[in-house]
Amino acid sequence: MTNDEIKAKVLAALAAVAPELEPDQLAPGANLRDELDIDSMDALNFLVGLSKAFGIDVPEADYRKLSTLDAIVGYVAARIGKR
Amino acid sequence: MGEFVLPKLGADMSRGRLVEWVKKPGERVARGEVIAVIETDKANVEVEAYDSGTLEKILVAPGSEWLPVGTPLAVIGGEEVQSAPAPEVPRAPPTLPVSAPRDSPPAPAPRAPARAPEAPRPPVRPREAPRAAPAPRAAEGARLHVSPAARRRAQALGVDIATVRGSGPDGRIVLEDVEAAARGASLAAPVPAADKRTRMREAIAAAMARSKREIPHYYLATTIDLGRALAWLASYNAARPVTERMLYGVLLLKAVALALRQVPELNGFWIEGHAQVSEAVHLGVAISLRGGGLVAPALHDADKLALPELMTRLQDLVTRARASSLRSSEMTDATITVTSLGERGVEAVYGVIYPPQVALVGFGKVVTRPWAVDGAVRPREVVTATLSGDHRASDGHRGGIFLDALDRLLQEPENL
Amino acid sequence: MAKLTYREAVRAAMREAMAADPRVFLMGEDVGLHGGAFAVSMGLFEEFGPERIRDTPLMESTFVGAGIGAAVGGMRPIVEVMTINFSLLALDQIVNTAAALRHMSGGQLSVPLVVRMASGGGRGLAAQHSHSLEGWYAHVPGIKVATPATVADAKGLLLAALADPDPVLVFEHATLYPMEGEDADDTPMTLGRAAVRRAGDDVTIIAYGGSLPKALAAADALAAEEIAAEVLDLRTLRPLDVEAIVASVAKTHHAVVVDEMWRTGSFAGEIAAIIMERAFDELDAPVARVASAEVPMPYSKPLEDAALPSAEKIVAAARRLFS
Amino acid sequence: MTLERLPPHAPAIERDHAHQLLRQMLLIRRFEERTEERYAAGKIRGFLHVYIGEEAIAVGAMRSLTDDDAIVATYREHGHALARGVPAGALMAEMFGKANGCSRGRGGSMHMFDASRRFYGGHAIVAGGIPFAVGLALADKMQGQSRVTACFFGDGAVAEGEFHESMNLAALWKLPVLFMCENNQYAISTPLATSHSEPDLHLKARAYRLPSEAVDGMDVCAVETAVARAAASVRRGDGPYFLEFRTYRFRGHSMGDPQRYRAKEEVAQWEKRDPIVQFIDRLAREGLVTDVEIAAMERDVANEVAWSVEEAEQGPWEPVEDLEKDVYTPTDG
Repeated sequence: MTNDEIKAKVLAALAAVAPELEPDQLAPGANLRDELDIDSMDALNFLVGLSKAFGIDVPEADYRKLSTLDAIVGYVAARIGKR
Repeated sequence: MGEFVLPKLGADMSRGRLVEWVKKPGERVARGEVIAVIETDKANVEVEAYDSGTLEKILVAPGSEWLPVGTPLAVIGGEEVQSAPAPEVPRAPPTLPVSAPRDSPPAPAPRAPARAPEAPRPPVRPREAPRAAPAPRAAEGARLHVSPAARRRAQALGVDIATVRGSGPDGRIVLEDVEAAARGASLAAPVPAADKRTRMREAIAAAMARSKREIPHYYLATTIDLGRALAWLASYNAARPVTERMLYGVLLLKAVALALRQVPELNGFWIEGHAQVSEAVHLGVAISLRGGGLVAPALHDADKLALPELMTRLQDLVTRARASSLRSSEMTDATITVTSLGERGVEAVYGVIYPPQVALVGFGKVVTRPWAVDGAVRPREVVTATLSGDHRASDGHRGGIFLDALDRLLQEPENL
Repeated sequence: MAKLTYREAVRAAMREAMAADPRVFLMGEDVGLHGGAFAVSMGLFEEFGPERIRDTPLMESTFVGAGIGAAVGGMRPIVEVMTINFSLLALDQIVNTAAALRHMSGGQLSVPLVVRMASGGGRGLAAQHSHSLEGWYAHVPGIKVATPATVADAKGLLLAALADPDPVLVFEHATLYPMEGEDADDTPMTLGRAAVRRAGDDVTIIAYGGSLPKALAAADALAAEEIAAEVLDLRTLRPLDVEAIVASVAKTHHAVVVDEMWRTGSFAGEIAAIIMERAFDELDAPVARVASAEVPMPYSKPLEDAALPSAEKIVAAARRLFS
Repeated sequence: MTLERLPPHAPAIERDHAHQLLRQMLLIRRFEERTEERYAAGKIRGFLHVYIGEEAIAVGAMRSLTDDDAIVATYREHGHALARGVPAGALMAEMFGKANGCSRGRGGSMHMFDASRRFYGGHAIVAGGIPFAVGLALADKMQGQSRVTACFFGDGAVAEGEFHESMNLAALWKLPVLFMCENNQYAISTPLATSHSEPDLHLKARAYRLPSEAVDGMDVCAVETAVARAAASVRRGDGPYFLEFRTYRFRGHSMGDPQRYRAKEEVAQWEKRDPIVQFIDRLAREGLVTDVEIAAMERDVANEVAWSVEEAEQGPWEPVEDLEKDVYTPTDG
């Protein structure tokens, strides 16, 4: 899975919790929580989406690593790679 | 034979728009089943049927214009109307004590089972007469002819009397018109279309203005050590996949629900000058909507649900709230509201009570503070819990007992 | 329970009271051998003799006044005034003395007097024998006003009046005298309690005395139109059972007050005001009144019928509340 | 109206008895003079009808009645109440509207009651008390009591229907009533001759077959004797009796009466027959009273009146919460 493919799936999962998301306007390094008004429930739902899309389970300890789109793509890539 | 009318789904709802018919003409409808989706100023709501029978005729097509509360939407007929049992209805317990006065249940109550005792009341007169010849609506600015009983009931139910069409003599709005409007049944002039967000703002404005106008609020705050609760939750979540994890907010909700058992007068309504304590605990969870506004749908029987079940329900509720697909009963029968603004760094919330409820519990952000433990100052994770109470229904002393109970419950998360 | 007429029930109460208490006696015009203008005291003269069944000259003011004096003097007089219109000759004694004596003596004197009189129209007795003025008396603090509408009440309320330490006026609607009904049981009645004669959810018909049968007939007719009328019999106008009125209106949210008094200044107006004061928020429609036409009672039957409340008028008034 | 002399009437009288009559008349006179003064001072409200000039009737009549007899009076009843023995303090307090008044301040000057002394008011509807008295007598007769109900009323009442009805009923039923008409010549401003086709009022009772007499109401001894005779007849069971006392009120009908209806000379002429002055003259003539005794009596009466004013002044007001008390008889439960 390429990073772009990963990014597309991540954006899809994000869009599920933030429907008004316009991917083009989301800066890769922007803090998602602030940018998209994500709260803990959204975050959890997003992680559930990630889990379904990539078959990975994100432990609570890793939540703080997933602050930007870039960080998420990198984290997912690393997790997929590890398998 | 029954009319299915545009129901009143909240104290501040005066109109709605039909989004979708879930049931089709000819289909069986059981009381409590979702029959249609209605757009309100706040959300899209799945509306349940009040009568069992056959959906005989649809009177309003989806996508129609805004309709006043009470507008007939469909005809439900069939031999089993009213006499049919409602085994399909998942939850039977009425929201309010059965002994409540006849005209007690406010808007929050009209969930099918709770309505049952009132349902058999025979019509005072043939329905057709007033319906066939509705009187013209009072001219703009002219005094509405409203019977005193209707006026009082409208106030209790939060029905905007100006949107109710009178069926009484000379077009007077009578009790039945208001009651019909509350569950749905009259006509009114269309309200000019407005931006959805503006409409929601207006709806919130009406409810909150009424609250501040009528409710003598008192405010209490306490700081609760969440250390044990968060540690317990971390170990709980660590052992589970993301789909089974809980948010700490669930602990707060459960603790609130249980604390209410100790101070029941915070859980219920103030109607017509009297407090009505609710036996059931339906937590209205304030959910902010993306792009502004908020709804506070009910988590039914929160005191009786195990934490994982509560989490599932909360997740479902938030998701549906944000997808505008709440059910009518969820919109109307919360017995207290809980709001948390900690996500955005707020330390304490002094909330405005949602009438006719009598209390609101607020939580701020979990922060780490120096805390004296066993004589030594230690950093601890704490949260500020606040209570806004209706001083007509309870006193600060009782509110204090509630917050104290909340604190103690949160010190034993394993027992929640 | 035995059946008897309203007239017999009044007589039975007087007989029972006189047999039980030597202080009780009856006086009035033609109450003796003649047995009373409405034959209510028939037979009592033979039974109790002229000392206790006293024929008086025609002097309403003085024999009512003498009744007051006798009551203060330790007796339990029943004074029969032939008709309500004649009672106006005794209005001075009733209002200025009987009603006032206790208060103006600073509580030293009570007047245990019962004044009975035939009231109401419907019998072709025209403008000086037929009126309904009981509300005038009910206006006056210090006296009590009973308006029995059933056979049982004719007896029970009269006995209650005789047991009362204060002056009680009992208005016997003359059309009720031949009415048959169940005798009262032995439970003592209390003045000031209304009775629901028929239960219903949609409209309260408030009536008393001769209007009760009309109200019940109207309720029957309304039932056919799916209007469930509750019929409240006031039984006494003073003390008035305000709570019963409020409770019924709170249940039905509609009220029709039936009163044979002339509409202007009628007792029905008082009832309507009480409902306004005490149950305004319960109302779903204005209080309706069915009262007598504003005319001295005419003699001709069609005119008298038109002047008086009727079941049809009550039905129409109730119906108007809904349409 | 000219002064009409009735036959002189001077039976022998005991010294103590005479002093008691004199003292009572003086008490009524001084008490009422004080009420006029207190009325002017604004302490007494409403109407105030004084009895000054007519004292001989109440005093003489009460002397011939027993404690067991009943008294029914009119709105001009201060004298009757005092003569009956109602304490002056209770009467003055009643006029002040105080709770220690004989009617707890509910009645005032016109409605004085003392049930313990069988003093039944205080009736201010002219002739309204007469049927009431007939009823009291009826009760006595039916209960086999041999007592008298004495009913006082004025000449004005004789024009009322209730007077005639009551004469008729009392005579018809032979009731033990003693009708006592205090004919003071005026019904407020209307002179007797303008009110009555037959100004000889006692004759009216004859039409109802009542024994009746006219008595000099300015002569306390004449009143006493006549009432004793009449009461004895009534007590015997001979039925009602009618006495007409010819008298005169020296004051207006009530306070503030300009008295345009009568000449000052007429009043002055009657004042020469003041019942107190006349009685003192007679007693002095007969050596039954001395100036010193009269002075002592006056002093004693003045003290009693002063004390009554003190009681009235110091008396409590009925609490307003008790406004609606005593409309109905309290019952248990």
